[in-house]
Amino acid sequence: MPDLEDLYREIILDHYRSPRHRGELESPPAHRVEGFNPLCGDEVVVTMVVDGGTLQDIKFAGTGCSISQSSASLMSSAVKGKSLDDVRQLIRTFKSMMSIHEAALGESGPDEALEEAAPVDVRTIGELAALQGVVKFPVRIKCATLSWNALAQGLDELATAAS
Amino acid sequence: MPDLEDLYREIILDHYRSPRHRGELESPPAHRVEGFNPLCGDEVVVTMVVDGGTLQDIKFAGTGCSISQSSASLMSSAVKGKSLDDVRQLIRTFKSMMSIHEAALGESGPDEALEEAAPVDVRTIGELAALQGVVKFPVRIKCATLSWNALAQGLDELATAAS
Amino acid sequence: MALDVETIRKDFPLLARVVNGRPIVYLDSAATSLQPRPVLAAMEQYYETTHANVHRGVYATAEEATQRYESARVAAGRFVGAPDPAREIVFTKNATEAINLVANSWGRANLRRGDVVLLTQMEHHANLVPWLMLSEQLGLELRYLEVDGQGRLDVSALDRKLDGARLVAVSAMSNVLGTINDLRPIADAAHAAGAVVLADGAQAVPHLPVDVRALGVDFLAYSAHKMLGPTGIGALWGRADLLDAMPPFLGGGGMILDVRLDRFLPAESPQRFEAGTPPIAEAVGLGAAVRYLEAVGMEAVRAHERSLTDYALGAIADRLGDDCTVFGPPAGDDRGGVLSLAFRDVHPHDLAQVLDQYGVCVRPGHHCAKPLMRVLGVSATARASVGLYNDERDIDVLIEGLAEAGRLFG
Amino acid sequence: MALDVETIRKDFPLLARVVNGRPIVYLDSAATSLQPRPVLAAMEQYYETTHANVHRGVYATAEEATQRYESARVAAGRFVGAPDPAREIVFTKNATEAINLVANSWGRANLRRGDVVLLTQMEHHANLVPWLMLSEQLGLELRYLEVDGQGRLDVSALDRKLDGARLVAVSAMSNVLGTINDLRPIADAAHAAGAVVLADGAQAVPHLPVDVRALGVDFLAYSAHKMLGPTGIGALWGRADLLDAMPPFLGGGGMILDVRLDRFLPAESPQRFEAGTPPIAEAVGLGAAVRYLEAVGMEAVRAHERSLTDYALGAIADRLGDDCTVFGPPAGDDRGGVLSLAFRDVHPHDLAQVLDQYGVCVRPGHHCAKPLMRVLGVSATARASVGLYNDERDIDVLIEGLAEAGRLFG
Ligand SMILES: Cc1ncc(COP(=O)(O)O)c(C=O)c1O
Ligand SMILES: Cc1ncc(COP(=O)(O)O)c(C=O)c1O
Repeated sequence: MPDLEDLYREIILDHYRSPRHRGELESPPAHRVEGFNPLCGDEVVVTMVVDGGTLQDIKFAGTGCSISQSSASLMSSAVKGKSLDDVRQLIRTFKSMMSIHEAALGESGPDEALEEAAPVDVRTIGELAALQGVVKFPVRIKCATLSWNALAQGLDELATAAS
Repeated sequence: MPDLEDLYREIILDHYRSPRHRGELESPPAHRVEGFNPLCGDEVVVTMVVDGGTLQDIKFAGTGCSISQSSASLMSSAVKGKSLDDVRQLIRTFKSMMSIHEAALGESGPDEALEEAAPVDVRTIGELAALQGVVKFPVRIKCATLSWNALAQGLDELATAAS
Repeated sequence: MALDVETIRKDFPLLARVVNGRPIVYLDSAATSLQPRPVLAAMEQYYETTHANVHRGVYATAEEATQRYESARVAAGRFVGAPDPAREIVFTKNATEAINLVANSWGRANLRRGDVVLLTQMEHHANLVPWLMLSEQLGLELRYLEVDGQGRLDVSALDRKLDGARLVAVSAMSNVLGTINDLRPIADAAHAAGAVVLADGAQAVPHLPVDVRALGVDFLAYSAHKMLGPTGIGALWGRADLLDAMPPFLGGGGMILDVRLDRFLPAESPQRFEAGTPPIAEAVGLGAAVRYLEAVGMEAVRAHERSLTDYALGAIADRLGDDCTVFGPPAGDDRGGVLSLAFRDVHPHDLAQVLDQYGVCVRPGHHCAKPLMRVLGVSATARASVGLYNDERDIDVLIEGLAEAGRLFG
Repeated sequence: MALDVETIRKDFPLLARVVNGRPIVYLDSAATSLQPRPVLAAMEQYYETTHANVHRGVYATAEEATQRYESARVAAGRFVGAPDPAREIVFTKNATEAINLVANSWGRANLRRGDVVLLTQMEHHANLVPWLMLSEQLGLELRYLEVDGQGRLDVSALDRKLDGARLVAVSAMSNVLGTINDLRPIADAAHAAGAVVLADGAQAVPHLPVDVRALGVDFLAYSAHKMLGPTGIGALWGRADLLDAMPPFLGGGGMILDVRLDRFLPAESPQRFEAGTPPIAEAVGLGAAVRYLEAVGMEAVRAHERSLTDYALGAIADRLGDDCTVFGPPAGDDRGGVLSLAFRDVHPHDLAQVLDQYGVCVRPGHHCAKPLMRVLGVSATARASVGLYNDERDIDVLIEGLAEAGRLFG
């Protein structure tokens, strides 16, 4: 059984206690997306401003556990000001780090699943690496990905609206 | 486990091979009732003429196993020409003989059930006593009661129509 | 007649489990109960010696299987005081299907545009979503009894809300607050107003003596897996005259008298509502669970769980003070053993995660009662709920774990 | 790779049973199969070590239970060649519910007054009554493919009958005739005509290699209890894009994203279709049944059952001659191991009763296929059906018992 310290790293507790980019941007002009974790009732609201191919600003609101809140805080810090290409790349990297277990929920246990996973180069993701331990707690993965899914949905919606 | 001879008494096989009162009375004037055994697909058609408080005539048709056919034949022989009061009394007696087991299907086994049953005076029912063994084969009870239920339903319908 | 919890615990194999190096402390019986050996043995013995499809075979095992299935029906009915169990119990896959059955069958046959269905703010989604779905189709007016500051139903507006109501659907015990609702006066008022009453008994039937005649309701839904029985089976008790007048719900084998290519004739109730091969082994398990609970005695179960609830409410207040809030009524006759907790501002998910390290099984989340969460002003709670196999040590470990969560997230 | 029936028989505890002084001869697998020890052990071990409600807990056993439940979903999908099992398998209580789900959810969303649904005369009530019920509500036109003199589907009028059809619902294998229908051309023609295809796999999935892509169908329904698994669980496989577009069926916990007092938001498929606590232990059992069948190999199962069917058809003709009629196609690739018998004019009930004295389990009746009975011109048949655990001795005892019935009713 994995240790609690794998889950609650210091960086996570720090972002949980002092979340960055918390709040809501005025919408419009900001684009607003709501996400639900139907399993536990957590809700997240992500507001974002995209301009000239860049994610100019982002904030998150809503309620959630230390994992969902710190993940949203870490996400906002990581993506704000980045080009949309970089943001999408980061979403992919993060989701693949998190989906390790989900994908393998098939017949094998978590440990096997971890071994099979395509390695994520943690040096490319900075502080986000602190969330790596979450994959050892499969039910918490949905907490960690909640805000990321909302961000991805928002970018998709904006792309569709623009096209 | 009860013996097959308890079920297939000679009288039963005789009424099965040479059914009495088989056929359909013209309807109208006869009253016609269909019965189904949903579990096995057996169908019975009972046609009857009631006049002056007496069951003047009765015939049965349809398809069924030796138990349902012989029971219909035995029934027709037993009730034809009887007063409605006597017919109803006979239906009650027969059904109580048959419901011994059904009623006790609760938690106790068939043997217990038999012991608990209110005794039916077999001398009052003549040849019908041959069907007594059916209660030891609970799934066959529905075969034996199929035509009786149709008869009872017919009498009820006639009574309602008359009132 | 007190209940001997030490002896009872030995019947539950899962209590021998060790989690994170600690003996398991199972406090999630409101979600699902554990199963005692006699229930598992009854199902295993059924599969090993008797299994056959029911109702259609004449051979020995088919007849025995039918008898065991039907005798489980009688046991399931007797357990809730059904006047005529053999006719009045419909087996479903869970309590949720039982409520959906009433909504679809009774509801479509009896409700019209504008009719009022009265629910409460404390209902489980199982007793909300079927009515929301039906309302989308028929255009009903859904009204709600409110929940007061102590977690009790506010019945002061009952008569007004019953005006125009055709159905009242209300939980006999809340799965979040532990509130045991006093259904009799609600049912009486509903009947006086011409409404039919469905009780969601998913939480009450496993933990309290329940008698449908005493409650005065018309339908009662419950699940086996919350009352020491297996997953995969629930029951609907319904008044015979109501069931007899209801159209079928699901179509298929076993629920018909005759089928032609252009029409069919449904069978009598309860067969009419049981399409396809039923949960036979599960019925056998439910029957064994009923016998187990009857042997312990539901009065004794309630007394034990009540004293445990009293102990927990007291100990939490003593040892954790203002750090911990328990939603729902104070200790008392109308307080069941469900403890929905808030601990400072630590999120329930995090609480449950820390408690898991102590082997303690509690459930974080909205407990399928999102509207009630909004009333309580929280998005989730951590819920500890007791069963007849819990004892005071379990509560002590719970409190120990909560204190540790406080240190970690302090 | 032949199947070692002697070894397999040892895995099935019920085969040790003695009935009327004779070892049981179980020939009723079309009604329900027996369960091997590994299936029973998997469920027992689940209850004893892991049981918890799924999807909502963070503690260890809840997580394990969720994982075991979801991995059973993957196994159930893989077994029928589902391209994306985790998304495309909905657990139901039985095959019947799976078909009702399609009728109620897909049907109500996609069918309008006058739309044609094409069925066949050989369907089980499970694949008739849901469409009759839906038709009563929506006013559909139900058409039927006919059954020819050899018990095969007459597809000569297929294109004409497909005109205007929105749905084709057809059995992959008849539970009365043993006919294995060639679904691919039917599905291709249906798709060309713009119809969606549902296959009733209740009989095919347990006895043949089944691959939804090879069959070319859009939905497939089946039951665990006919494929060595437990009662209380079935599965619907559906094409992901169809499932994603379908409205919910039953309402309750687990199938929502959000619930408010005046509306709700459904979850994604497959959760959207699984309201309430699912059959968790049953899913574990189904997963174990799939593993058992995969280990034996479905090709080997089919080969064994086919050779047993060939033997039975030959031996019945040899030893009973004209006294005994077996309905359905002659021995061959499209002939499954279901033998519906008529023996002189002895009623099937009486045949089965006599056979019971020999320990032989066969089923008399209409087999939930009353329209087909009318086509065959009988009110019932006595049906003997084989499973992977049967051998030629079982057939010999069957024939011995039939001959005795001939003497008794001669
Ligand atoms: C062809 C066919 N379809 C459907 C069913 C229904 O299966 P279940 O009773 O498990 O729902 C059966 C079995 O009874 C069957 O043989
Ligand atoms: C009050 C209440 N109603 C209904 C249900 C639904 O029960 P099930 O999930 O067994 O259908 C539950 C349990 O989840 C409950 O607590």
